[in-house]
Amino acid sequence: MRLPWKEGSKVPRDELGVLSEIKKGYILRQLKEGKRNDGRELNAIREATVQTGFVTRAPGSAMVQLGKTRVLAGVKIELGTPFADTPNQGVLTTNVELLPMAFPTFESGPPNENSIEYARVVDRGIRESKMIDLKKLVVTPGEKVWIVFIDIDVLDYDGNLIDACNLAAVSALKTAVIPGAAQGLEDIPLPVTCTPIAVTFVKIDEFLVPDPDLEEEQASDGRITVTTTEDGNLRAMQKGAGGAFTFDEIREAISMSFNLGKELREKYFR
Amino acid sequence: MRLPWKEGSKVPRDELGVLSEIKKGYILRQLKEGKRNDGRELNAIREATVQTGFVTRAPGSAMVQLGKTRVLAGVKIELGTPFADTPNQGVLTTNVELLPMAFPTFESGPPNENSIEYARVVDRGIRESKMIDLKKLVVTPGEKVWIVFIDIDVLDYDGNLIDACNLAAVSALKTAVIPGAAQGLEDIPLPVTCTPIAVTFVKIDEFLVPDPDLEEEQASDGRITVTTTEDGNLRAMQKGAGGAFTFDEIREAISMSFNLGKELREKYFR
Amino acid sequence: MRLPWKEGSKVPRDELGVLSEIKKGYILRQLKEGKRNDGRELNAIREATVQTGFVTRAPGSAMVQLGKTRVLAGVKIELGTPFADTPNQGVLTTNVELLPMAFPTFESGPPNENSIEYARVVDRGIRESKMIDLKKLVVTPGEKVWIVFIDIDVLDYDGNLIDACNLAAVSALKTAVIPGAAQGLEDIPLPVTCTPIAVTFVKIDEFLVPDPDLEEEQASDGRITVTTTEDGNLRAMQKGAGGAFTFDEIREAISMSFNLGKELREKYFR
Amino acid sequence: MGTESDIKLINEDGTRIDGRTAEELRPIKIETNVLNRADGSALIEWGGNKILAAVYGPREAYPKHTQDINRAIVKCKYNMAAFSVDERKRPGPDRRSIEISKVVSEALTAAIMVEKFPRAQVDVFIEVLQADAGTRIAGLTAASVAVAAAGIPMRDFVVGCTAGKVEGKIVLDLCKEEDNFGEADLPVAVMSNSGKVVLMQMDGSLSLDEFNQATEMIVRATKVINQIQRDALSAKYAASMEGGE
Amino acid sequence: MGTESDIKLINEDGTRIDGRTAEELRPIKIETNVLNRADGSALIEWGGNKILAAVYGPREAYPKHTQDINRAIVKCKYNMAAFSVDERKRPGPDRRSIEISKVVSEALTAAIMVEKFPRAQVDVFIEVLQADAGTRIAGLTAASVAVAAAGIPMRDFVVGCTAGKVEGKIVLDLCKEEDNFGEADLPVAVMSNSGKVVLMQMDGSLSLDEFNQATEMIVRATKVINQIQRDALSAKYAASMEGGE
Amino acid sequence: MGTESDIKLINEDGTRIDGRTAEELRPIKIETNVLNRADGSALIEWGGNKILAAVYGPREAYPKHTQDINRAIVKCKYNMAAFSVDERKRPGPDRRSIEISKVVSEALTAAIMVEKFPRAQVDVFIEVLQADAGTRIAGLTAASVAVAAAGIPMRDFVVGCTAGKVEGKIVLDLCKEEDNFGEADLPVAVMSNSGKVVLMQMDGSLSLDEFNQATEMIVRATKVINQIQRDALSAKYAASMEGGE
Repeated sequence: MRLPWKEGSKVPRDELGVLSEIKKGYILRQLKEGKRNDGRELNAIREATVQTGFVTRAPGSAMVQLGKTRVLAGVKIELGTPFADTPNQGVLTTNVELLPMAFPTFESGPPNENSIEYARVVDRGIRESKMIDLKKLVVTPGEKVWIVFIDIDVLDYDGNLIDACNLAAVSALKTAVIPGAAQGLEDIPLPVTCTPIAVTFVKIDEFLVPDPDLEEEQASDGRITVTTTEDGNLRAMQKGAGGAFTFDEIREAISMSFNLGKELREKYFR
Repeated sequence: MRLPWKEGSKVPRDELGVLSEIKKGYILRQLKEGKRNDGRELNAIREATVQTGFVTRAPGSAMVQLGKTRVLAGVKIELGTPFADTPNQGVLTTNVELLPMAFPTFESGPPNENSIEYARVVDRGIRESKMIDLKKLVVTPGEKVWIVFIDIDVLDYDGNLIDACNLAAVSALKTAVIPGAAQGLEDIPLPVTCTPIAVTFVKIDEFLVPDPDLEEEQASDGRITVTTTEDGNLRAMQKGAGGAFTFDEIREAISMSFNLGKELREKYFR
Repeated sequence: MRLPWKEGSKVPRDELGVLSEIKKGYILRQLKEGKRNDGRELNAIREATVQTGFVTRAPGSAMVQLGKTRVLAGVKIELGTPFADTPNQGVLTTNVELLPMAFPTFESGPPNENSIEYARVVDRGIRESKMIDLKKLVVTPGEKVWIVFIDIDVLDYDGNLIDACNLAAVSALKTAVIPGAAQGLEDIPLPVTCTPIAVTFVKIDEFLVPDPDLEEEQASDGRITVTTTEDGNLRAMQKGAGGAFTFDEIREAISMSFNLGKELREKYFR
Repeated sequence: MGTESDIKLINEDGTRIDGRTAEELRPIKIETNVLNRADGSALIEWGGNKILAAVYGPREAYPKHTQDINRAIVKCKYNMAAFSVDERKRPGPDRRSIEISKVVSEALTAAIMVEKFPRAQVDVFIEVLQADAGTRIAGLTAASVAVAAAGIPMRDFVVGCTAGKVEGKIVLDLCKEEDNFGEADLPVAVMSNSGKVVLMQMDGSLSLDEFNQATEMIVRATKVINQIQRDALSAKYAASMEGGE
Repeated sequence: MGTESDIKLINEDGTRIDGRTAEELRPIKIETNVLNRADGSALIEWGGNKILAAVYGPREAYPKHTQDINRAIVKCKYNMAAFSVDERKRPGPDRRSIEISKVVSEALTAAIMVEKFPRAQVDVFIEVLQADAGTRIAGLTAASVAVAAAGIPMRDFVVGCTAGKVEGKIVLDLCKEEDNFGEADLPVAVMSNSGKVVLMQMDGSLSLDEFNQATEMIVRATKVINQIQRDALSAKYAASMEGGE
Repeated sequence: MGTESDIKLINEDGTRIDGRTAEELRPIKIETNVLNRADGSALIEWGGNKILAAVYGPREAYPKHTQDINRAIVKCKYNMAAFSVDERKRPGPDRRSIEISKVVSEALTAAIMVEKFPRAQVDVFIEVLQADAGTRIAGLTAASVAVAAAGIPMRDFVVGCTAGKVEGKIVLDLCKEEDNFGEADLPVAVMSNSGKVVLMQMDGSLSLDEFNQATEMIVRATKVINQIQRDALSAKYAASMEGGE
């Protein structure tokens, strides 16, 4: 039957689509010539823009565009009860929503394994770097602390969500203000100690490249994320998405991650 | 294969079924001759019966039959905590259950968009008319208030659930008693101030008719509900179910709704 | 198309599979010759092993193998709030998880009607026999009581889960210790008063046999479980799984259940 | 079973808390086809219970993978209305409702001639509008009438009753207080002609003698209740539900 | 509607709490195709609201049993970002969002030429990034632009506005305080050419005269807003979203 | 990582809280085919961990739309028994379990010859019966044995170990206290022959030097653990699970 709308456009489930062999071949040939799929240099990351304060009424927010990927992080800071085993610390939670507007096959519904993984990797980078001094978020020990909610809306998907989400979350946190005044306290900046930067690589054939776009993700065999802080320490790592890495490749990724982290910090967090 | 049970009787999902073109034609011809699908006058609503006190052990209840549509509203009144932003008010909640016994394609499960819409329209009529004086439901300000649960079971579906649910809920509330005695207080009637009546219309071709039966709903293009109180005010309105109305049609619906509301109040709430 | 993996091995849903007529005939012929499907005597139950303390760090646990069926019960005992209507009693909950590793068609997910039924039958046997003296689980009346969680993992399924789960739960409870020391109280054995034993029968043609294996369950028409205590009382019964029993058959099951209960108590709970 | 209480459940003259004798049923009334849309329906009032049962089918089983090529499947959903019990019940199935739905489905499967309807399903919905002890048995008893009213061939009526032990005495058809504070509860449903048991659950404490005494009472009671079922079906023009008050 | 408050919403000179006159709209700005992946998209800023609408389709309706052989189905999901409101909103649809998704889907269905796309579906996603009263109308107004930007044929633009009653006075385009403490709220959306109403909800208290007064204001406002929609679409090279600040 | 505590994790003589040296593994024991029904299974005891892994497949992938025409999909479900941890865990997957299931699935996908089984799926179930730090690695190590025991062709064993930083010192195979109060945690799994990394996660704080030191320890440990895997598989008549105590 001839349909007035294009066939093959039906809504698939559970998959991000499959790249044609021709496109895969193109990506690989480009790499062999020292160029990325979109023309940039082998080890370059895409142009990013960071617009903090987009959600003017939230205590902190940042719209990040990384190539054609776009995410919006919003920070809410509310009073609540500490966890029983950490009565002298505030609470931090990170959530990523893969909005269905961001990609044809993203569906509405509760977080799936992808959004949970992305949120947890971003969360670990922020938590393990002790970027937020949770001890300073205590109002009444054991009873009342500030809870920092980081919620990240993925609006447009063209690869490398982890880095985009991390950059947005860190940017939002660095500009966030604890809304104490509404509680008879003072409005004070969220106590931030450092700037964790996540850099994600994929492996395509023998090439290890940072900040993949969607087609590169589809063409790749294995992903690795390395989150570093300016003191020269690794704070979180995550191998994902199938494939296998040699330890040399991992060390190469770590080394590149330190460099790119420095570059990003200088560019966005002066 | 020949099946011993009639084919075409399989359980469809997500739809109320489709009316044949022949039946649609019949309904329209009837309207043009000044008659409704079931023979009544153009602007008449179906015969209704209201039996309050059906659930003898609930603080309030009403079984309503509207044509062949039947619903049962039950009211429970329990002590609980007020909402933080309204410490000096009781709480009101309205829930509609489209029981699978009511129609071949209704399914068990959590409320769907239809039952949620119906419940919210009924709730708004009751809430916005201030039918229940929520301030009189406070036992200890900020701490203990009466919570009024209105639960409506849809038992038999032949069109116009909103009006049937509204009539049942209002009837149940008007006979409800706050069970204070069980708490060492007094049993007192629920403080009721007025009688909001919802009247729903559908548009079939150029005709705007109240209280549609199921076949009329299926033949229609657009639905509008108008809830009024005896003081001559609109309290809730809802356009639903596709289609489009002119403002003249809406004003016609409003005008009829005031009249039919008066008629119903005189008939059932003397 | 020829597939490299065997066809017919696809994952069915919602069913435990269907037994061939040939196998059914075999089982019945065996019964007529006084033998069970696996060769044992008509009224014999399968060999069981009970290994308490398998989960060394839980207050109580027992791994039970009954034929090729295997379940692991773990008991957790935690401080919590009593139910409002039983302020002077501890709390008992029983949960059965049909792990997907136990059978090809078991699925991950929330408890289904089977696991809920099994858990509730086991729970009733334990609860109604007053095996655990819930009144001795009160720390502060109305405020703080011990909550006993019985969780049973079904690891390997070859029929008769109810009896295996009951045996594991009872074994775990009888060795359980209330971890009072961690709360500044004393570690004391869980106060246990008796030993409820569930015995389950299925009806195959005119035969009523205890402890069915999976093929016997599939060949059967009707299941009945009888839980007894050593004082000669019935504590819980459950007819399940279709079919119909005469009262004489039920009395036969009761009588056998008393005998087999005694046998099991002597074997495992000296 | 067995929550302790100071309430005296058996009076000195041997009568029960609601004045009944040990083997006396509460009043029972059944009306058929009280609903328009369902293929068959029945409203049962049994003591303070008010329960609707409605049937759809046989119709093609859906989703397809649930179809049985040899017989119809019977799917019962037992549900309590939010307002049916003292404290408002949150809508949606709880573990108790799921178990009851299962055993009631199994009981009806035994009675319906499911082999006549391969690949089909029969849906039975039981809605407890007001609860007063014994709802599963009352609901099943009504459901059997609704199945018959839908014209679905059955081997036999399914009819049930509960017995129990209260202050050491075996009594028929427990009321709410007896159910809450008694020592044993034994709901049983049988097929009316064969007398075979299609539903039985028990909890509490019963000796074998007590069990026999209880089941004899139940058997006698089911004959009475079955007659009420048959009368309800033969009443040609069933009164409307309001008449059921 | 109608939570009481000590806040004075209408000043002595007749202006409103945010300085507007009774029939004055808040500032509105629409940008199209702000997203790369969606078939069409629009960002609307309306007062303090910031709302994204994105459209995919027409594409084959899925799952198959939802397909309509005569027309496309329009599925709208309205969602509020967790950070869009004062108190963090838990992710996932609540009853309010589900109702709004339904009435917005119905409004767009009336405007889109669904009969041209049998068996297809059009997905419309509305994400409220910052909420400031009137989000359903602002979202629907943006969604209509996004549908047009996706090249999906429409009979008409859908364009809406809210009016309400505040301290006894009918005013246009309620702001947050007016929405919280006012006496009536009337969101309406019409088709831009025919003027027919495709969405209307109302709550609070309005006489028929007040209703007429309110709808006249709304009709005038929709003409202004529709021009903003048209301008947004004709701007060939829409600025990037950052430019939207 | 890094909850502060007064507990001293490294003794003055350099030994750890449980008496081990920095590069000493806890005792590890693996038994294969401990379950009857699964196509392959293994029970691993590693320190205080007791973890079952079971495998079904390859079998036709279901639902059909998940089938990959070029290869089998590997679906792992990692689950903690309610009684496996100090405080009773509510049944059902939490976010941590979902993430672990994902990375373990991906690790096994790299090792299994998935290209031999188009349209199929391999199901791997990991049930933590008793948890004592390092459950994901222990579970994956057992799962690899279970896959082999099921006769599913693999390129290589998958074998893993954890290293971490405790009071400034790099140590192998963290125990529970070290996991709770240490400064870094680095679980790694490799393919036994190629040595390539198929799972790696890290959190806490590590310099590049410390990372190198940790991974060298892990590589050495995986050789030991892989031998235990191989021995478990070659033991023809595995003792029954009770023998595993």
